This record gives sequence, C-alpha cells and structure tokens, in this order.
Amino acid sequence: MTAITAPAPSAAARPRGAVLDFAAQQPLGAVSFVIILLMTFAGIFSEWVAPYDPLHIDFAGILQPPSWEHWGGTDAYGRDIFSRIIYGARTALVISLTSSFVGSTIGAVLGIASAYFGGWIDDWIQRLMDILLAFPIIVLALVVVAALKSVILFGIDINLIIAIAIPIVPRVCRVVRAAAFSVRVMPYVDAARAAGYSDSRIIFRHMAPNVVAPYLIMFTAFMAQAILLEASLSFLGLGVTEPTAAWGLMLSGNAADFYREAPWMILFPGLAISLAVFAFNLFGDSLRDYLDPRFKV
Amino acid sequence: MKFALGLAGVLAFAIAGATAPADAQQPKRGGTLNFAISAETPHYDCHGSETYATLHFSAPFYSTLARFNLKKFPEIEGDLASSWTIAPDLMTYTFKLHPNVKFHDGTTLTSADVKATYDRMRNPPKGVVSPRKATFADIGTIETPDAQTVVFKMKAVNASMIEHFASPWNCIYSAKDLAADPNAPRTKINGTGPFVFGEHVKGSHVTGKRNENYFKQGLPYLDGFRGVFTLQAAAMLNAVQGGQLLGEFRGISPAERDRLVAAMGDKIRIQEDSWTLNLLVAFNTTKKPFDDVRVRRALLMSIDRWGGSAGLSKISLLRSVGGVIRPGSPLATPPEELAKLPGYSKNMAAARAEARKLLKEAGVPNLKFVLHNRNLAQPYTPAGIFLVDQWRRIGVTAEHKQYDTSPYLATLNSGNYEVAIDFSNLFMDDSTLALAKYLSHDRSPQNLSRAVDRELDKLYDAHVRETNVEKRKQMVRAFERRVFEQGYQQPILWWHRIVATHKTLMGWDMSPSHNLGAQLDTVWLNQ
Amino acid sequence: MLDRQLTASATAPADAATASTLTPLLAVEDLHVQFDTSRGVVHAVDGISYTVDRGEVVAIVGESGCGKSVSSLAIMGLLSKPAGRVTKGRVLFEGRDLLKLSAEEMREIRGRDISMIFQEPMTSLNPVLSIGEQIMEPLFIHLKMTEGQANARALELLQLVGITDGERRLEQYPHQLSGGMRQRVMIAIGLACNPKLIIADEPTTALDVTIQAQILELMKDLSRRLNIALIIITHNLGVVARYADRVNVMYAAHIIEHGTADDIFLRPLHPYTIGLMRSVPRLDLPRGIKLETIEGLPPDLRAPPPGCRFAPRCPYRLDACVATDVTLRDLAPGHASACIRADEIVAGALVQAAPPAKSAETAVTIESAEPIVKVEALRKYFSVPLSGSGVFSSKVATVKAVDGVSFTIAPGETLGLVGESGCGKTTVGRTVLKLEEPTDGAIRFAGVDITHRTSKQMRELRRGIQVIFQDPYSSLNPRMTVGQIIGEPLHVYKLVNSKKEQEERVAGLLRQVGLFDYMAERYPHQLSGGQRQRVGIARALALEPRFIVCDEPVSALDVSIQGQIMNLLEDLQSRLNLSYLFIAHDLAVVRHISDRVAVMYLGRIAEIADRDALYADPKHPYTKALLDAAPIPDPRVERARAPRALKGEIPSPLNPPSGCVFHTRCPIAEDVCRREVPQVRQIGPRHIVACHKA
Amino acid sequence: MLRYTLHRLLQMIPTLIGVAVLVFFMLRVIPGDVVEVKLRGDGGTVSQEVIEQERKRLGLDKPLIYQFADYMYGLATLDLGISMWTERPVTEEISLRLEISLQVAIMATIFAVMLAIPLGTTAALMRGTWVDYVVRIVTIGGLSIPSFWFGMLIMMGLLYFWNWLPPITFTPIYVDPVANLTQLIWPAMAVGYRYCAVVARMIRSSLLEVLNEDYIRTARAKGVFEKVVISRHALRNALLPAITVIGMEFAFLIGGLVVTEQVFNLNGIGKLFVQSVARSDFTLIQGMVMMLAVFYVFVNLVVDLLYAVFDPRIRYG
Repeated sequence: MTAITAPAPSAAARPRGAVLDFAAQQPLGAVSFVIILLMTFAGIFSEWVAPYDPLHIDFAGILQPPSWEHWGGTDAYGRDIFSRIIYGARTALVISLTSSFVGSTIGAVLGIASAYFGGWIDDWIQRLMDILLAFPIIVLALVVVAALKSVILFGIDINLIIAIAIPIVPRVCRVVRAAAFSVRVMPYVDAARAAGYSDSRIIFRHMAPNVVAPYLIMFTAFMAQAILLEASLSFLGLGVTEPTAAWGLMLSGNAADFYREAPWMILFPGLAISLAVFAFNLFGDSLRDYLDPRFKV
Repeated sequence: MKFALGLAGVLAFAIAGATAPADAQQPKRGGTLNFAISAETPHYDCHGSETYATLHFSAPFYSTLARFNLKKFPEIEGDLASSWTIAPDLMTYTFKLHPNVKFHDGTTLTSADVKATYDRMRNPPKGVVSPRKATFADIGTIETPDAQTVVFKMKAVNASMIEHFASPWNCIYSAKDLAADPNAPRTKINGTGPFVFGEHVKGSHVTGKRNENYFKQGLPYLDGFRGVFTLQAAAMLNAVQGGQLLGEFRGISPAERDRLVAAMGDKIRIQEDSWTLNLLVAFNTTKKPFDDVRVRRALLMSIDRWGGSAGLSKISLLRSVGGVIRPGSPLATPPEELAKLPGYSKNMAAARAEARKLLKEAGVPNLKFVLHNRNLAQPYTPAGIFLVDQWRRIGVTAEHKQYDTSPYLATLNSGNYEVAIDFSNLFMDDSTLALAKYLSHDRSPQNLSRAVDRELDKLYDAHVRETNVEKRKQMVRAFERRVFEQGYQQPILWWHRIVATHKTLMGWDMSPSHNLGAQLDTVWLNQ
Repeated sequence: MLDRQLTASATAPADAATASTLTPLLAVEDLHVQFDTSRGVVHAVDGISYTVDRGEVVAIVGESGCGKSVSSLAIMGLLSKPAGRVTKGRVLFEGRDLLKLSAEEMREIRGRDISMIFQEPMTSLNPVLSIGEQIMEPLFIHLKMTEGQANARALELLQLVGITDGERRLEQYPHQLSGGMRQRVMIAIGLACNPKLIIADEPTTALDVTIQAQILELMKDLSRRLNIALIIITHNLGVVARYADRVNVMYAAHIIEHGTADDIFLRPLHPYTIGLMRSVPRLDLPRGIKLETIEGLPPDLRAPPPGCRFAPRCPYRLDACVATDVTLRDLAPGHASACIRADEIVAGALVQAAPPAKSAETAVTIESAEPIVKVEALRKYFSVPLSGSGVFSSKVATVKAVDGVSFTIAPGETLGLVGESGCGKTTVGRTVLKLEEPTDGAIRFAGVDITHRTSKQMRELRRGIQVIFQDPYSSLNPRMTVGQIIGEPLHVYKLVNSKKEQEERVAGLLRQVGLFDYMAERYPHQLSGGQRQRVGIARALALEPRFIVCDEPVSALDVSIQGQIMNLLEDLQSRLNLSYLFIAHDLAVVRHISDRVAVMYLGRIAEIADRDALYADPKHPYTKALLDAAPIPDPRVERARAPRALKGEIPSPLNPPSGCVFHTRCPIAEDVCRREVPQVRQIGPRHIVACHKA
Repeated sequence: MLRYTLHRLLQMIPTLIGVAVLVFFMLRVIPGDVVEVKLRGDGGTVSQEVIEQERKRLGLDKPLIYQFADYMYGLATLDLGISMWTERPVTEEISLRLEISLQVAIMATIFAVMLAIPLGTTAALMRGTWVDYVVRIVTIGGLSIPSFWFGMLIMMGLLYFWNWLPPITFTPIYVDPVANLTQLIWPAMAVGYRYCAVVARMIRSSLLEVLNEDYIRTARAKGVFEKVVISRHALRNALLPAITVIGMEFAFLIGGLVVTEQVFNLNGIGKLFVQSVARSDFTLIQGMVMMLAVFYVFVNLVVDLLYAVFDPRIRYG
C-alpha cells in the first residue's frame, strides 16, 4: 500500500469528533487528559475542593499522619498537606501554563518568522537561539531568576515565569522553525504569495495554523517541563516562597528531616509533581502520536 | 557575674592544662574527628570575617590572647596569655605570654606578633578588611616591653574590653607574615593553634593534623580532624546519622534533633543551650504607614510570641521569648516583666483586638505589605511563615518574599522595603554589642527601622561608660522599653542552640555562641 | 564465467521443476488482504487470482489504491504488520503455498527464489551501508559465499546491470549515486541469487523518461537472457505495452480483466480498461480535441459497493451489474473480463470504436497579437553551501538553474515546457510568477516589465498572473475550507462587497470547475485528488487572471482523473481566453494541451516549435531522444520500435558540461559541441533550436 | 574532516561570545554583590566604608563597561578570572568540581544507554503490545519524576532500610574505586533514570520511523534474517538521532546536576553553581556558564563528528 503522505487531517477540521477520536486511538492519552482535567478542576476550585485553609498554622497538630481528617497528614506547621497539594495544583498550573504559553508562543512566532523570511533574519534569530541553547535549562533559569528583580502580579512571580519561559523559547523555536520551513515550501504558501497576499497574512493565516500541531505538542511537553522546573527552583528556594502552597517548596527546607516521623511530607508532594508531569508528558506524547501522520497505520 | 569578673581587675588564670571534671573519663589520644561545617568560608582570615564558617574552619589552627572558658561561661581564660592584669581605671591591660610558643612554620611567637595582629585589626593597612575596627578604636597604644609582655593602653574606658580580648575572631598572626603581605592570612594559614593545616578541598572539606609542638602540654588529643562542608541540612543530618560525621557544632533544629535521637537512640548526645542570636522584625519608618507608631505597635502586638515559642521550638531553631538581651543572661529582662512590655502580652485575644483597633485608628484596617526575608531554611523561613500567619489573624496581608543573601542584604541596604526580618548575631552577651543594633540609623546603618531617636542614643552612650552594674542594668531596661514602645524593631524570638554529637565525641563544650569553642584542642574520641 | 555460473545454478532446481512444468511458477488463488486502520478495515485486495509462468513478463496495471502493490507485498510476506494480513487465499510458488510457510521458510525464499524491486530507488537502499555490502548481503545469506566469491559476484552483477567501474562503486554509498544508478543497484541485488521471479513494483515511476527507458530495457533484457519471470506493477500503460507478455488489470481490489498485452490494448473487454485506454493522451495518434474521461471516483475500499465495483462510473451500467457478483470469465483463450456485458463488447455491440481523431485540428497560431508574457534571457542562479554554512563560510557553489531562457506567450496561447527533472522548468515558472527573484534577464507581463518589481508593486499585476500546482495534496491549505480558499483572494482584493456576494462568487467558481456548491464547506482532506485540483484551479480563476502558470498540474493524478483536469483546462482557456505556461515532463500530455512546446535541458532551451512541428519533426537530438524514450500504450507500436535508450545520466547542474550542455549524452556530438555553446537559431517559421548540428 | 572540524570550531566563536555577553549583563542586573555576603552574610555589623574598600579591592567599583572589557579580554586570553568569593582562579575552582560531575554524568550515560537501547528497541519492535505500553509508562515516568525527589527517596531508602549511607567526601576512582563508586552510583542512578527515559524514547521513535523506511522492506525482500534486519539495517540508522540526544543530554547533565548534587551533598559543578548564585560570585558564575557553553558546543561538535563517522551521507557528502 503506497503511503499517502498527506498532511495530517487537522483536529480543527473535526471539532466534535476530534476528542472522541483521540480517546479511541490513544487510551493512555485519554487517561492523562482526565488527570489533567482533574488537576485543573482542583486548581480552579481549590477553595471548594480543599478541606482546609492551606496556610493555617496549627502548632497543636503538627506532623499528624494521614487520617480521615487529614488525608495527607499535616506538616511541621500543622498545615493540612492534602489542602496544600490541592492549592499547589493551582500554583503549578498558573506558573507552568503561563510560562509554557509565553515561551512556546514566542518560540513559535520566532520560528515561523525565521522560516518565512529566511536570510539574515533567520541567521540572527538562530544565532540568538544557539546562544540560549548553550545554557543548560536549569542554569539559565537560575541565572534569570537571580538576575531579574522580582515583580509580583496577581500573586504570581513574573520573574519566575520569565525564568521558566526563556529556556523554552529556543527549543520551541527550533522545532517550529523546522515545521514552518516545511510549510514554507508548500505550494499553498506559494499560491498565497502568487496571489499577492501580505507577509503577515501569509504568516498568520496560512503558515501559523499549519504549525499548530508541533506547537501544541511542544506546548504540552513544556507544560510538563515547566512544572518540573518550577518544582526544582522552588526546591532550591529560588522559586515560589513560603507560605504559598507549592509542591516543590513542600519538599524543600527541612521536609526531609521528618522522613522517619512524617514520610508523607515528602511522599505526597513528590507524587503530586510526578503525576502532574506524567499526565502532561503522556498527553503530549499521545497528541504527537495522534497528530503525526508518520506513525499512523 | 561577668562584670564582677571584669571589674575585679587583678585576677590571673593559670592554664596548666585544663583540668577535666572529676566525673569525666580520662581523655584518650588519637583518632581523627570528622565533623560537619554547614557553611564554607570564603577565606581563612578571622579578622576579616563575620561568619562562624571561618571560625569553624580556622580556629583550630590559631590561638588568641584570651578566650571564654566554656565550662564556666562567661568566664574568661588565657590562651596565649599565661596571665594578665587590668588596671583599676580600666585604662591599661597587661598580658604575659606563654614562652616557647611556636608558629607552625617553626618561628617563635613574641609580643611583636600580638602587637602586629591587633594593629592589623584596629588600623588595617590598605586592602585589608577589618569589620571589628571600631571595637578596638578605644585602644590608644600597644606596647611590647619584652618578648613575653604586651601592654594595651586605652584612650577611653570600655567596660567590656576584656571580653573583646577574648573574642574568637582575634587570631594571632605572625608579624613576619603580615609584613610580607598584609593579606597573607586570607589564603595562607600559619598559626600557633593545636592543629596544623592539612588541605582544603573547595566545596568538600578541610583537614588538620595534630600540632606536635603545641604549647599546651599533652594537647590536642586528636591526631587530626576533617571538617566536611554540608550546605544542605539534610545532607549533614544524613551523614551524622550514618556515622560518617560525629557532629556539627553550629546547631540543628529540634526536628533534626528528634530525628537523630529516634534513629540513633543512645548513640547520640544532645546538648542544648540558649543562643546569642535572635531574629528581629523591623519596620521601615521612612515608609508609610510604618511611620505611624500605631501601625507598628499593632503589628507587634498581634504576634503571639509565647504561643509561637511553644510551636516554633518544635520545628525550628527559634525558641526563647526575649528582649534586647539574651534571655537567661545577667542583663536580660525576666519573663514576667517582659510580658508587660508592648508586644509581649500573653492575652492574645485582647492584644489582637487592640491591634485591630489601632490599625483602624491609623486608617489602615486591611493593611497589605511585603515582608522581606532571607532565603534560609532555618530559621528565617519558619519565622516568615509564622509572621504571615500571625498577621493574617488581624486581617493584615503580608506577602512573603525571600531572597538569596546578597539581594536580601542589598534590599535592606537600599531601604527599599516596608517590613523586614533581620538578624542579630553576637558572640557574647555584652550589651554594647546587643544594643548597637537599635541606635539611630545615622549611627548604626544596621538599624533597619531607619529611625532616628536621639533619646536612645543618649541612653546608649551613657551605659557604655557606666561601670556600675546595677545602674547599667537599669539603663538597658530603659533603652529596651523605649525601643519597644516606639516599635521600631523587636526581636521575634531568640534562637535555641542544639548540638548533636556522637557519644564517642568527648571534651567538646557547649556554650550560647556557636562562634566559640571551635579550637578543638580538648576534644577527644572515646573509641 | 558469469554465464557458466548462471547455468550451473539454474540447472540444480530445474530437475525438481521439470516434474511440474505444467504448473505455473506462481499461482495466486483467491487472495484477500485486509488492513486494519484507525478508520476501519480496508479490503485492499479482495479475491484476486492470476498465474505467472517461468520466464514470463506479467504486468499488473491499475490506478493508485487499487491493491496492486499490496497483492505483491502479500506474496512476499512483507505486508506491514500488524495492520495488514492475508485473510484468505493461496499463493502457490512452484507448488508450495507461501502463505503456509513459517517465517523462516519464507525468509529463505525471499531474495533467493523471489526478489523484489521497489519504486523509490532514492529510499530503498540503506544509506549507511556501502553498495558492496548491500549487494553481497543476500549472497552471504542464501548462497553462503565467501567474502572473495561474493565480491567477484557483486562485480559481475554490476557489470550485468550496466554499471561500469564496479570496483569503485562497491565502495560507495547510495547517496553518491544517481537515481538511475541506484535502481540498477536494486536490480543487481534482485538478481544476486538467480531468482526465478522478480516482482518490480513501479520500478521506473520515480525516474526520468530517458532513464526509465534504460532501466526497462535492462530488465526486459535480463529477464529474457536469464529466463526470470517478471511481475511488473505499474500504472503506466506505455510501460506495459512495451514489455509485458500478459496483463492483469486491477480496479478496486479486483482483477477485472486479464489477457495478453495485445488482448488488453487492442481488444479490451471491460469498460474500465476501455475507458483507461481512451483517457490517456497519446503521442502516436493524432491529437483529439477532447480526451475521453471516466467520470467519478474509485469506491471506498472500507465499504465497497456490491456487484461490479466499476458500475457506479460505468456508462453501460445495468441493474444486474449492481445486483450480481461478478467474476472473471474467459471470453477468448487467455483473455478474461469481469464485465457481465463483455459478450456485447466482444460483439462490438456495446462500445463504439474510438472516434477517429480530427487530425486536421492544428495548433492555433497567434502571431500578430502582442504577447502577454515575454521572457528574455532569463537567468536564475542559486547559491548552495558546499559543506555546512555559517558566518565564516564562504564556500558556496552556484547552481545555474535557469541560464538564459527566452520565450513569449500570446494571449489565449498555451506554451508547453517539457524537460526532465532538474532541467529548470519549474524554476522558470516560479521566476515568472516572481516567487523567485530573477538573477538576470527580463520578464514582461502585458508589456510591463515586472523583473524587479517588489511584492507591493506587483500587487496590481498579481491578479493577472495565477498558478496551479502539481500536488493537489499540498497546494491547498489544510486548515481552510474550500470556500475560504477560493474566497480569500476575492476578499483580499476587495472584489466582493459582502459575505453573501463572496459566497455566491465562490459557488459560481466551484460550478465553473465542475464541483458542487456544497463543497465550499469542506476541508481539502475531505476531497479526492481530482477535486482538489479543481479547487486549485478555481482559486486561480477567482482573480480573473489572463495568464496561468500550470506547474505539472496533472502529473500526480491518476490517468482517469488526468483527462478530466486537462479537459477542464482546455475548456476554461477557450471560454476565458487564458494563456497558459504548461510545465510538464510527460510529452504526451504537453502535446495534447499545448499550442507551442519548449524543450529544456539543464537550464537552457533546446528547442521551441509549434506543437505539430516539434512532434512531427524534432530537430534537436535531445528532443528526438525524449520522444523516442516515451513509451506508447500500444504493443504493436512498441514492438516495432528498436531499443534506443539514451546513454548516460543527466549531469549535475552544479557542474554542467562545457559547450553544449547536452554533448555528454548526445549521439551526434562533435568537437565543436564540447567547446562552444550553441546559439539559438531560427530554423523555420516559429521554430527555434539550439544545436550546432540541427 | 580536519577542515570541517576547524570550520565548526570557528563557528562556535560567535555563540560563545553571545553567551559571554548575555551572562555578563544579566548578572549585573542582580542587586547586591559578593562583598556584602562575604562580610555581612552572618548578620555582622560592617561599616559601609569597609564594604567600599573591599569592593575597590575586587574591582567592583569600576565602571561596568571597564569590567566588561576586562572580562572579555580575559576570555580572549583563556583567563576566566578570579572567583570573587574565594579569590582563587575560577579555573581552579571549576576543575576541582568537574571531576565529580563529569564522573556522575559519564556513569549516568553508561547506565542510561545500556538500558535505553534494549528498552527502546523492544518497545519499537513490540509496538502496540502491552510491552510497549509498559516501556512507555516507565519511560514517561522517567521524564516525570523529579530527579531530586528520586534522589531523596534513594537516600531515605538507604537510611531507612540499611541505616547506611554512601561516603560523604569524594575519593577519586583511581584512589579507591569502591569508595568512589559507592558514593557516586546513587546520584548517577537518580539522574540516569531520566536520561535513560529520554534516550529510550528517542530510540523507540526513530526505530519506528526507520522500520517504515523503504530500505527495511528491501532488506526483508532480500531474505535477510529478521535479527539482522533490526541490528544491521534498522538500529544502525535509528541510533544516529539517538547519538544527538545522548550527546545533548550529556552536555546538559553537567549543569542539570544542580539540584541532585544538593540532595547528595556532592561537591560538583551543580552545587558550586547554586552556591555561586547564592553568593553573587559573578566571576565564578560567568566562568561556569562559559565552561558549560563550551562544553555544550564541544559535545555538539563531537556529535557532529560522530555522525560523520557513522553516516556516510555526511562523511562523503
């Protein structure tokens, strides 16, 4: 059977069927999607989902083991760990969503521009990306987090978001540029140029929608990365600060001291990070399998 | 008691090998001590440092003129000085040195070396850093009538001068080395201490070997030591529990103590004492609404120190409720009196109601601000968490922001903050040290409230020159009351020092300061 | 030595085979193959049967997706797993049912008794193994040769497939070889163990016409000399006519007709075969005004229609066609058809003989009118980095893709531009469209010099120049509906005032290209290839252009669809007075549609002439070679033609030959050709040639 | 080949200059400097005068542009300068730590590659079966579990079950291989899991891609043993993209050990980096970033050269 290398039928083209179709083809992806939904729900409705105030200190009830009152036990300040994990989902989602969105979008725009204009614009953008790529992710994030003055907007540390977003930019840029490049030489782009459309129309109307698949894949993959990075930075004490409920933070400081009396203090937040990252990774993976025609039977 | 000692004047101490307590075992010789140093010194120069990291690293290689006797703290004993005399007018201090003290490079120590050392501290040559320069500003001249005698002539009376001579920071260097390069001690170690420098592997450890020519007969007991840098508390604790390190001499948190006890049972020895350290909360009086004493007082009143002490002492280094002087030390305000001072009430419901009222009066019932704090797990973070929670209870929202040391200090220096958690690190209980923090901002840049209060300055100056202990005590009390009523800044809680060592480690003495007792000359291993 | 070895190895199995001389070498019986896909089960092969005798050349012909490749992969046991599987049937090879063999037994047969040659020589060789390693591999495995023996045999094989300089070639890697060369290597691999049967799956489709002729000639010759049976799978009827002994015609997973080549080409007995023959433009027949076409599309193999699968498209459909299952029936010895009305066809009662083409119809000659497009001495050079690129690198090579091309196109005229791949014909089209900046020369459109106009300045003129691309799959934006695609230019150029007006215009354009209004709602992937190409045409028409560059507009389409599109283009031209620059590699297609034809070779024009003049009396040796190489779907014609493959390969445009670029392959080249670039000369009315000897 | 290598080496220069400029100016935005931490880190009271004096001594009082020129000149002469914290040459500080991080990275690589090749290959060959699903979950798990948490669990597990911990100070492998390995095997495992997952996934997907290639069909049509089809024809091509991933992950691992080294108290580059950031030791941060960047581009070069060795298309391209 001669393989027909037609572009993948777009998800956008089948809005209703797409979700069901995806679930049928990628059962693991569907499972991960459900986890993400639950997490999002917990994040948005933390106030209703969480049984306790995550910040309330209760010195009378410190280091309590998991029980019916405290599903996840309590920490060294007597704060309810389950509630902190629920609120932690909000922190993780807000930070990773914004940083991954900002990073992926800037990366994608640069990638498309790079591919479309070519020439010196491409050269300069790629050189800049080379420079950013030469930094290991966490090193770049550390330098940024250390360098920028922290600005807090709506309770989110913009500095932290930038720190996580910047390492994402070159990586997305690379992938999207490659994708955009293959779109750039597509006859329909030539047709648009032959019709005399403006550059911006061609970029946004004709090229951008066709690199949505790699963009979405990168976006979800970097959601996972961003959650990990935020947890790592918070663990190092350079991310979110106490008493905010954040998973990485819950593992930092002297949490490990209580491994014998209160192992739940390091167990549950670690599991929460792993599960969230796992879900996004799996979802991204399934999305790629779903959207990438090469692996289609 | 301390003052009694100091003012008694003509007391001399014979060293003759510190006699071990009767109940103690006979010390054994030999063995290498592996212990943790939970920070790493940037350089080796005691004079130019303010951190215990330098002392825990360098002290074993050096001697000082005098030192605190940790078995009878805060008594002072000689180290290089075999005896000393203090003139009754407190204007002349004469020290007699042990003979035949040899530097590690083989040269003999003379009074010239002591003079060179103190000259370096009080009048540092270009390029030499001496943070304690001011402490020695009252010294007029240093004379060396013979090789074994040093005489300090004062310009003005300083009631706590003898304690300063016992400061662990005053490592005696070789005059010859200083002449060659005034900054030599930063990178090169040549002392007269019980141990000879072995190696320093950056980021990893420092080693010392027994000084076979140590002037104190029979000491040290150890063949050598290895100080391992453990910057993560967990790593240090793991290593102590795993038996790779026998202890850490700065202090651990109660949780860490409990963990070690639970895991190691009777193999671990726990020593506890109060600590000459406190955390403060400071309000920047140049920023609105913290220029309003009502706001400051309201915020201080709403902190449940007694309850916080009970809770935080289980999980952090913080414990004692105290005023400006370490609780338990001679000049300290007793608890029952303390409870009458603003911010120390035991009736929290009333205090919080009062606080709300004050805020309302000041026109900021729903106050919001940023609390600046340092990014250290112990005890800064618990203090920050605690304060945020306390203020939440009166409807005040404090945004907690933590920074690495350098941006933290930069923020505090710039005055670009509203409320900050500050830190007071003393190596002894001397009030001149403790009170300096509260002086007017123009006199004491470290006063984070940036307030200027000449009343306080006047009280302080009078107390420094006051030689009558009781009068001096009253002045300290008055000073304290003034500070707390104005609410510029106030200690949150004093630290509590817990040192955990393996039971095999013997001869190490606990004290209220982690800066002391780092020479390790009397430490031995019971193996 | 070679022959000795061949005979020696051929005799051994011959003893065993003599007993079964009557049984065919290969017999496929009622083969069914299914594919499980995410969108359902595809019945890719649905009960086909055929036989292949020793030394025979059997062709399987059909359009894409009819199951011809799948059936051969099934024979080889190479169906992609786990999706594809044989559900029913037998494949008897020398009496053994291949489908019942274990994987190991099947492996032993592959490459030793049956070997296979694939379509894409560029990707069918392992890029990281040397040619030698790849040729010798089956020798080690099947014949247990030693290193030395295998090496000697590999050299013989290379010689056999016409590769000189074998020693050096064995050391080389696939990427160092041209496409034709690689296909020769593939054939060498296929021949390595003296197989009894070679299955060649579209072996020449990816090759240029002159190379295609070489390869086919080689295969035919080898098959004869070595007595190897050959199954050729192809969609190209010309190839079949030239080489096949017998032909199986497949349609929608069925074999609908089989017979000898003469039977199929001269006496087709199935309406599909008949339609197929008539829809191909032919070089040997006078040009018809219109191509006959087969309307409609092949059925969906997930849910094939009952009865005759061709019935929905068949002009002679009866109710019975749908109601009854159809089977192949022998109508003459060795000639079977699956049409229930085949008897009527035999009798000549059903199908009219092909209408005699109006041979008198000659190309329009429009001399007087001011040309709408005038290209003068156009040059387009590309810089390609030699090794890596970067700020410090200045090592670039210049590819002279187009090197001094001049032509004009009159209003209402079609200029065909033919040439083999890499000759620069597409670059000419792109440069005229201003998708590439010309390096030198001039382009005039309607008298206006557009050579150096910026895209802003081009805007007004853009409306007059439009384009239709080759690949109907990639020339439409997959994220836009058909309506959006066609409506976009109207909207951008403000040719419509309201949404409603736009919809009406789109509907009108859709009807104009033979589509339905409702298709405006669809996305491109919901359409067939032919429909997409119509959408592409509608998009080009939206701006009411006067001139359209058609870049290989039909080469990706199946024969039956190709005719529909060409007819449409002709219709539109006559109705809208369009001018076309029609770029293609298929001489027959170009001949059919063009008024004048330009032949390009390595960036230069070899010859331009009126269509009839060019085809009847080509002057340039390259034009002649092209015409000779093109297969003609008529076995009688083909058999009459002498083997005449043009020697050699197309030189690299990076390093073109001196003098006349064609001299390296030219049969009549002389010294002067090697030294001097031939001038373009006028040798007849409207006939231009660039050859020293023409 | 030599020309190519030289050419690539030259190409690195603008990237490295870019990194140098970026890191220099990014760091100067940080409020505060090393002097304060050094003198006042422990809450001491140091006069502004002393601080100024120390700044002057370290050259921090000079105009930024002067410092920058000095720094760039240093780089040009391969001099990374003096650590502001220890006042020892940056190269000395780094080289001391590099051995440990490098060994952990190498061990993790060996661990990862040894496991990843069979894992990825099996998954690809058994695509769609439960084996594939298990491998997929295990590898995505590797990408998802934070390596510092994994490290914590390892340490806690060792303590909890055996009341044993790896040695805390580093012994070079040539001095005492047992002590060395017992210390470094755990962090290598902690980071190796993720590494292994990345490589295994790469191998799986590139093998799947390669298995779809025409030349695999050709090999099968030749009657090549299935094992040989996989090992000789498919894996050789599939491992090529894996080389890139192995190389890049290796390059990043040196920096990526940042968090894990904290957990294991390893005196490596990562820990030094975090310390330097906390201490605002600009020169050391710059030096390390430069080192990591050089390392990255160098590994890139090695990967390219390896490609050229393994891929004739590049060798003879």
